[in-house]
Amino acid sequence: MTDLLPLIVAKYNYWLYVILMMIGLYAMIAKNNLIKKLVGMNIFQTAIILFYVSIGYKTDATIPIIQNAHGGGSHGAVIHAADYINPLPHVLMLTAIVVSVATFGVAMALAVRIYQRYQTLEEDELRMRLIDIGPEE
Amino acid sequence: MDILVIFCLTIGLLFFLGGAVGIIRMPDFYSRLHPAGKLDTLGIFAMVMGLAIYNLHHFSFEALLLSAKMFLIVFFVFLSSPTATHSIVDAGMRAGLRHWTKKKRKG
Amino acid sequence: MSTFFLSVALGLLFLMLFSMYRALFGPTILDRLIGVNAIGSKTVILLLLIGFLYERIDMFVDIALAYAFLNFVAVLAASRYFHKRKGLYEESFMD
Amino acid sequence: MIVSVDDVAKNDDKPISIFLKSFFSFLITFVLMFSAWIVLSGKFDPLLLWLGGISSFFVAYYFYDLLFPIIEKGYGGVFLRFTGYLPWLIWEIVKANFHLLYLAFHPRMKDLIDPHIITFKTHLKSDIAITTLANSITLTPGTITVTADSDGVFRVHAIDRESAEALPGIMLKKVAKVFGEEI
Amino acid sequence: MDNYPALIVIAPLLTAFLAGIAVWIRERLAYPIALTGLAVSIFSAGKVLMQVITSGTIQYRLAGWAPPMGIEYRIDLLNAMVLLLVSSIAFLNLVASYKSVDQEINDRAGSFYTMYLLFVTGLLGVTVTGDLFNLYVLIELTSLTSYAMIALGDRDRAPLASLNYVFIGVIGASFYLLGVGYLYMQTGSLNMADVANILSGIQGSSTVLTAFILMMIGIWIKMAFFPMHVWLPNAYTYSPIGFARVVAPLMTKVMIYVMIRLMITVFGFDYIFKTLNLSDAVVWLGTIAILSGAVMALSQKNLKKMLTYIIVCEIGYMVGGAWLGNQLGMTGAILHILNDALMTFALFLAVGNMAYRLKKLDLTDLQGLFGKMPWTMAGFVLAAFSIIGVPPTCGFFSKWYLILGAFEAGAYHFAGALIISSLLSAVLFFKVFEICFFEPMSKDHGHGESHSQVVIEEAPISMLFVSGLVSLSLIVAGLYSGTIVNTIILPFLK
Amino acid sequence: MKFLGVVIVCLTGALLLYGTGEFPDWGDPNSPASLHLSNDYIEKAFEETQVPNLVTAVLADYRGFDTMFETSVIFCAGLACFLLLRDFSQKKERFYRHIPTGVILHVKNSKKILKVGKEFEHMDKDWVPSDLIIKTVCRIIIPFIQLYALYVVAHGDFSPGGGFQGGVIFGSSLILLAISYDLKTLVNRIKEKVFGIYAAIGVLIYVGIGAICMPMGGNFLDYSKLAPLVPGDPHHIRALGMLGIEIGVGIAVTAVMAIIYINIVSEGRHDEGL
Amino acid sequence: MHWPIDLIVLTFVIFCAIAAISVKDLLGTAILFGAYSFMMCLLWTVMGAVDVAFTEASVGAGVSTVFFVAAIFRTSRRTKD
Repeated sequence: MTDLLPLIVAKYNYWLYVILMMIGLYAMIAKNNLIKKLVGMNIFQTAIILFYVSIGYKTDATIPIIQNAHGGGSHGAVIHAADYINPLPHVLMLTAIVVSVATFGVAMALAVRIYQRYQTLEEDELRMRLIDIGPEE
Repeated sequence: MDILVIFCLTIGLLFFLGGAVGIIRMPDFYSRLHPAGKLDTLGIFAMVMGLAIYNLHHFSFEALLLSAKMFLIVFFVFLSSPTATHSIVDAGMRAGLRHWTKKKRKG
Repeated sequence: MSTFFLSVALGLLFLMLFSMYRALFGPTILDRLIGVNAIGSKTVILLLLIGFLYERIDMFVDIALAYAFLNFVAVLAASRYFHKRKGLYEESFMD
Repeated sequence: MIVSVDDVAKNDDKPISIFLKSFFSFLITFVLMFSAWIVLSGKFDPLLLWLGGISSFFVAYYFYDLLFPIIEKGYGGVFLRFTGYLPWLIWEIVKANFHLLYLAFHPRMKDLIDPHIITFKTHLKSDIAITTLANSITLTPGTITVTADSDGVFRVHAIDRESAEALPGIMLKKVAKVFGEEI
Repeated sequence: MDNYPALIVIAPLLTAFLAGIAVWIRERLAYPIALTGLAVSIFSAGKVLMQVITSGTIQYRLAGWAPPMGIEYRIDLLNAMVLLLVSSIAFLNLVASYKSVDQEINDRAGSFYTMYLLFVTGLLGVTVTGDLFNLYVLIELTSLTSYAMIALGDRDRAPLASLNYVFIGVIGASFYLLGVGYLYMQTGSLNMADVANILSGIQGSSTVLTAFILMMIGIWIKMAFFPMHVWLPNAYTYSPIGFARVVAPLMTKVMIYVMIRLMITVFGFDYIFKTLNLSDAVVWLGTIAILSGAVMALSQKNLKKMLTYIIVCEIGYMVGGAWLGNQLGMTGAILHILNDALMTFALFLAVGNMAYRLKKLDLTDLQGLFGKMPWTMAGFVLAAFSIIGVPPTCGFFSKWYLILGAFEAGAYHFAGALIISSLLSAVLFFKVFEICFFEPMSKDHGHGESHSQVVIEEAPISMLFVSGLVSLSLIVAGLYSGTIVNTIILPFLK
Repeated sequence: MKFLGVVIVCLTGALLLYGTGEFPDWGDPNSPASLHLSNDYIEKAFEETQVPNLVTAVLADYRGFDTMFETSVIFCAGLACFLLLRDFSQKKERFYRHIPTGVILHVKNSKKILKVGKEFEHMDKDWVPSDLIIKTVCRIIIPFIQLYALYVVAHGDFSPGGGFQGGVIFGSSLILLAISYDLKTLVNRIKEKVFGIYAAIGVLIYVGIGAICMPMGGNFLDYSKLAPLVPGDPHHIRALGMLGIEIGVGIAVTAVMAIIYINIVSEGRHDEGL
Repeated sequence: MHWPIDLIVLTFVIFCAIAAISVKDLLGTAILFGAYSFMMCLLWTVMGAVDVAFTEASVGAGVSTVFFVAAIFRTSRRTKD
């Protein structure tokens, strides 16, 4: 037990991210409702964000905002890299979150458009309606 | 000083515990709102008070402003939490949810 | 003191389990909404506690404040839905 | 400046006084916003103070009519009495919270509670007074305001008889006193 | 003045927002603004190409920070060529689409141009950047604009096709992002050259292998390589023609460029062809892609949809060629990026001209078109010959390189698939020509008066001019393909 | 489809788990990811840019080019919602309310449009009187939320937050206005045109600040070359440049959030909503 | 030091994700999705990514849920799975 715990603590974040990702991917592929698929898409994207943020974490380090920047030692203090969490993954993930929100908004707009036209969001029903319209154009 | 902090936090935790138990135990949606909406509000109040006192450990003007900022949270929670509760109840009424009564259970 | 904060945080997380139960299994939508609202209020405190654990509380107050605002907006929007669309659907969890 | 339709409907006799009133409400909003900025920011950098001033001006200019739509005399008194009201309210909240706590942990809780809805009418006029009363009712455990309309009619959901009997009672009197209105 | 590399991307971006403001103030201004932006972009791209040919790779530091910390542009011969290609096709299409946008989306044309400029910006940025994460952001910019624009097309089907594209596109982009994350975990860097440098030390790692697979799958989904191609035909068929004309030639080609860039610059040939043994499998996939694309194209009844399946088939050429693992194959693949972009553009221009007059593009609607729209059809025939691979046109030369490469690598199945697909597309296009040329319109008399009353005439001069220009350029590119290979591709591969 | 989904998901999961095999431990300070670039950023960024929040420094300066496109993506989302949903056609069925008497008129299929103003006001189809309590409380809260949003934008350099977060909070304050009153209050207060122009202007500020650096003799987005244009300490010029672009981002994001919300909730008709 | 909080929150996240995709009512999905965002925000705070947490708090709790509810308001709550 004492040996197992460090091993689990060392990696569980990565394992759970894979599980989260699989949940999202499953929802995107197998769900029938378009909005459910959208939720799956969002879960999928957050799983990636979780992965990146996990990369950046360092034990015994503080958040990536320089301490005492305006207080006591403004210029004299030396900054040790080991004291601060890696800022780069955070930056990347800010961008990724923004992109995912943008995609979410556009997809919602598309879903509303589809509902206006077909009065349903279920994929199988949509397929039936498309057959009713007839083949091309 | 630390004792005060611990006392506040424990009281807050107690309120939260009451809220959580109430949410689970109450028989219907309307009565669940009572613990959820209010015990939590007071819990936030108590806990933020404790944390704000702890923050004033090393007293300075900045720390005072920071504690004031924490109380800003309490201020907004006191404004918004009852409103949210009211809005949920209203939604339940409009949705046509019946409330649990004793008579119904007996009869 | 930081051990105490950690244990308070863990206690809050344990209590969150109750609200989470309501949110996951609540018989109606509004029960879920109550659960999520309660989770939100606990999260505000947790954010502050984590701030004390990192000993950088000044950075975390902002997040908690934003959270208190925006939780309200979301709950309001969800309950506002019922003001305009009547009817509560029957639903069951995971079958 | 933006003058909302409601304002015009209510005092369309003197345009100058409208301007003055909206200017006053702008000014009060600005001061309030700026002090909020100081609390939020906690830094006294000149650049940040300037930005705070600009931000407060922006908010106050475009949205002054939200916070104080109509300025009337005696706002200062209302503020003072309201601060006096708050400690009493908090004490009530704490007292009643323990009652609810007792209910929640009681093993035979379902025998103790008796949810029902009561309706009562008040003569409160202003929105802010009604809202304060409604929120106070909601905050004191055992009761939740279901609806409150501008005529002063309240519908309240109470969890047991005891909390229901306390209404409207003393709280209404206090609120009416704070806002200088009749009960 | 050495800000030309930045100007290529910034000019369309800046004008996009100017056009976005113009939409609300004076909508007519949006079109000239868009034209100006793309013209500046072409001019800078030309300058940069010249500079690269004379003095080698250009590095441009954005925000003035040195590469591993900041983002850099690294423009070599391949980049510069694709940049010029993208910006000129975008410009020409904008010239041609003035009328058709008016016809299709008249009430919000200004916003369409804004979106169009952003799309082009994304493509140009993808081409020019030297940073792995920047690439992701730009791919998303491109995708987001194309989701929106595709949904503007056919009222009944376009939103649904677009939403499906959203789902698949997001999976693709996320896989790419995940691959970048795995790489970042092992190397700690995001700059392509820097990553390549570090990777040469740690080739055996399973993380790097996973990263490679994830990135490749992501890019393949985005380019609609065979098993992941399901979104493409619907999405491109139902999109508005003004947009289909630019997305069909450019989007997939740029993605193939990205694939080649990742293979050459980041992972390196040694890693892909010596350490891993995946190339055979991918070439087989390419073969299947070519054959299935050609066969499915044959079974379509709608002209536009038929062409989209040809795109799927062409993707098979390029991916297969790039994965053959020898210089000839890679040369063929790169040359085919250029040629295929031109060919597809010419085809879609011709289709756009037809759509402008006909509205419906089922094969049966095309009867007697040679008489009605002779110039358009001439362009169409030229482009079709190029796709089939008739010698003076450019399609022949890249196929030639690809076949040579296949023989050198011993991938006879791939060479066979190339030849078969050429034959199939010959059959396909001659079927179309037959319908357009030999069958008279007389059948329609019994059908109803509405059909014969519509007088079909030649397309407007602006569209016709662009169509003719591009079709002629197919022959020019064919004649000069030796020069292109010798001055651009071979020095790049060295 | 379900079976296929399970197969694909399991394959992907297996691949990813295989990839995790050689990962460094979670939180290991000596993993390659936290050694190569990140140390450079942590040690040099504050010195070079005078911005204590490293995330902001990297986001807006070292990788400012990414952020520019990120903002473009947001703009693009707003534009896409406008393009996809906006419906300019007038509804034939209309409801009006006579303000003094409170009588509701139901007009079916008429071309004549009543003048809306002092006497009449538009009415939603499923009209619900807006709740007094919610209305009053939101009226009090909204200015504070807005001030807070502006504070977040301005303090991006020192504390978490920045243009995007501030913009989103400001946008949600506008959304709150629309929820607590009704959509028309928001639409009448701030016109669609204003939102459209602001969305473009916000990103234009960003690109413009970047572009000005080029004639000043620097590369694109190189804020240090702006020093002659701005009074004050040239040491802090990079921080000022970042503040400028964050304000741009904030404006753009606010406008775009409002555009997306309004268009989705009213199906592009800008008349009635949640 | 923070790993117990991290682990518990991560478990909650997975619960929320599973529940969000399996509830048979889209409004319930929206609400649970909000809870999912809360948990994510908390997780990132625990890992020290304050900026990311802030963004997630503002986006996930505020705007994203509201967009979701708005879209459901304009479409339908019905779902088969």
